[in-house]
Amino acid sequence: MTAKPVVRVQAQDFDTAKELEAMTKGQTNIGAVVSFTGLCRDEGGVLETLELEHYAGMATAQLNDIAQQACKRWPLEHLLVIHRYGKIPPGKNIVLVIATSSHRQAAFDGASFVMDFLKTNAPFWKKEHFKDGSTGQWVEAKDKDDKARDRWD
Amino acid sequence: MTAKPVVRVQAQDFDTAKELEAMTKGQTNIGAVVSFTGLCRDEGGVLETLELEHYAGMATAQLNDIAQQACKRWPLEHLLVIHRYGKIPPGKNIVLVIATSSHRQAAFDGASFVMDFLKTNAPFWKKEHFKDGSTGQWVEAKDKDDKARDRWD
Amino acid sequence: MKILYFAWIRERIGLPSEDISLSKDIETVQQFLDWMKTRGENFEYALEHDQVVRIALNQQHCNDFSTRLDGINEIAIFPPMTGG
Amino acid sequence: MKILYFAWIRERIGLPSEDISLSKDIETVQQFLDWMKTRGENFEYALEHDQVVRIALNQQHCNDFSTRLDGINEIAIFPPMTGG
Repeated sequence: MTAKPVVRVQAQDFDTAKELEAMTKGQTNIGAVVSFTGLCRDEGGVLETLELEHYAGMATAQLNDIAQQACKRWPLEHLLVIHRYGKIPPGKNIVLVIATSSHRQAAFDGASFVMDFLKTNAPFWKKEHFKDGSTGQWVEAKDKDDKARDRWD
Repeated sequence: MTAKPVVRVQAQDFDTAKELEAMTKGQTNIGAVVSFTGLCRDEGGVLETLELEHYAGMATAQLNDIAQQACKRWPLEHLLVIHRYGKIPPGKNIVLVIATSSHRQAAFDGASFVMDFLKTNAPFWKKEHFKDGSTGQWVEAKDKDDKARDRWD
Repeated sequence: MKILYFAWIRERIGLPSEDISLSKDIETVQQFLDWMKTRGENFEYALEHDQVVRIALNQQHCNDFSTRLDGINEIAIFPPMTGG
Repeated sequence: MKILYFAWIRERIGLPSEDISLSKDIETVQQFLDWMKTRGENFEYALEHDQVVRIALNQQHCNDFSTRLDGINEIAIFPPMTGG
């Protein structure tokens, strides 16, 4: 079974619960569903909002590419990837990945693989705006994110 | 942060979406939420129902033990484990694990670890009842489940 | 001693549980299993393959059958688990 | 050629995008970047650290700066990505 992944790049919020329901409702041959939701953290209360800049055309293309690679590597039934852009306050959703499969390890690995590649390869950039009104800081890329991606080689 | 895991062993169904919402609602410092839902497969349409036998006292104790190990190994904010017993028709929930953390890898690993240990160490046994009325077959344990557990050593 | 049986081991033995006073000669898990197999064809059949017999003592897995039964009041016998 | 800038590279250059006719002497990504740095202090500042400059050609990552620009009509310049 090769899933046809669904990718959405959008400003508006999503609802993890509803997306999960839509993906599994009425299905009787899915053994495993793994969802990953990435949320905006308040960084100990100091963050006012996180601004996500993106390269529109390429973002969708890259996420599709990553999702298709995941579908080639693991027997996934469904794969959904949603990534938001724009200003996101603490506690709100940034990214969602849902993978379903007959096999639990495929669902875990598929979702984890998408997140690791998305972090380093999808053209999004985070800027932090603080409550004290200080100018936003661009979030720096982390070496450990490169390592997380490279473990799939 | 050491999460105090929540474990439930129950006959009644659960709602992944509601459990996810309850775990994250109003929280502003969770970065990553991973959920795993295990569902009953219809095995190509032949399965009538899956019967889950369990050793009641030990099941709760074992799941608590596994969940506490996960909380020691990874910086989890919350960890929920629900495992059902009794007769479960295709498409219905069997097991749910939700792990939240500041870090995506901790949330993925925590949930995956719980599932791997639960498969081999929690006292549940599956018996398949088929639509043709044939006597149930006890599901056989798989070597690959032992291997999945042992990779965490 | 409370003895519990699960899954196909329960079905082969034909009982979910028993309350038994064990002889004082039975000091370890292995001695207990050896004695169980002498209790009749159903027990012999249920326990014929040592490698698929799992034991819990007081609701804790026991992987070493030389473990002594001191302080134990509940023994469970079951096949490899298949939950999740 | 459409040129796009993102995140702090965009801020340092002071423009989100440009439409430029590149000289025919500029045949590779490296030559393009070398030329860009000569366009003023803002470009020099934005592109000063080669190791944090990422390039996409026609919306595809380009990891080899010796890549030729034949057939390319969109070049994007940005720092390492931090989505997810």
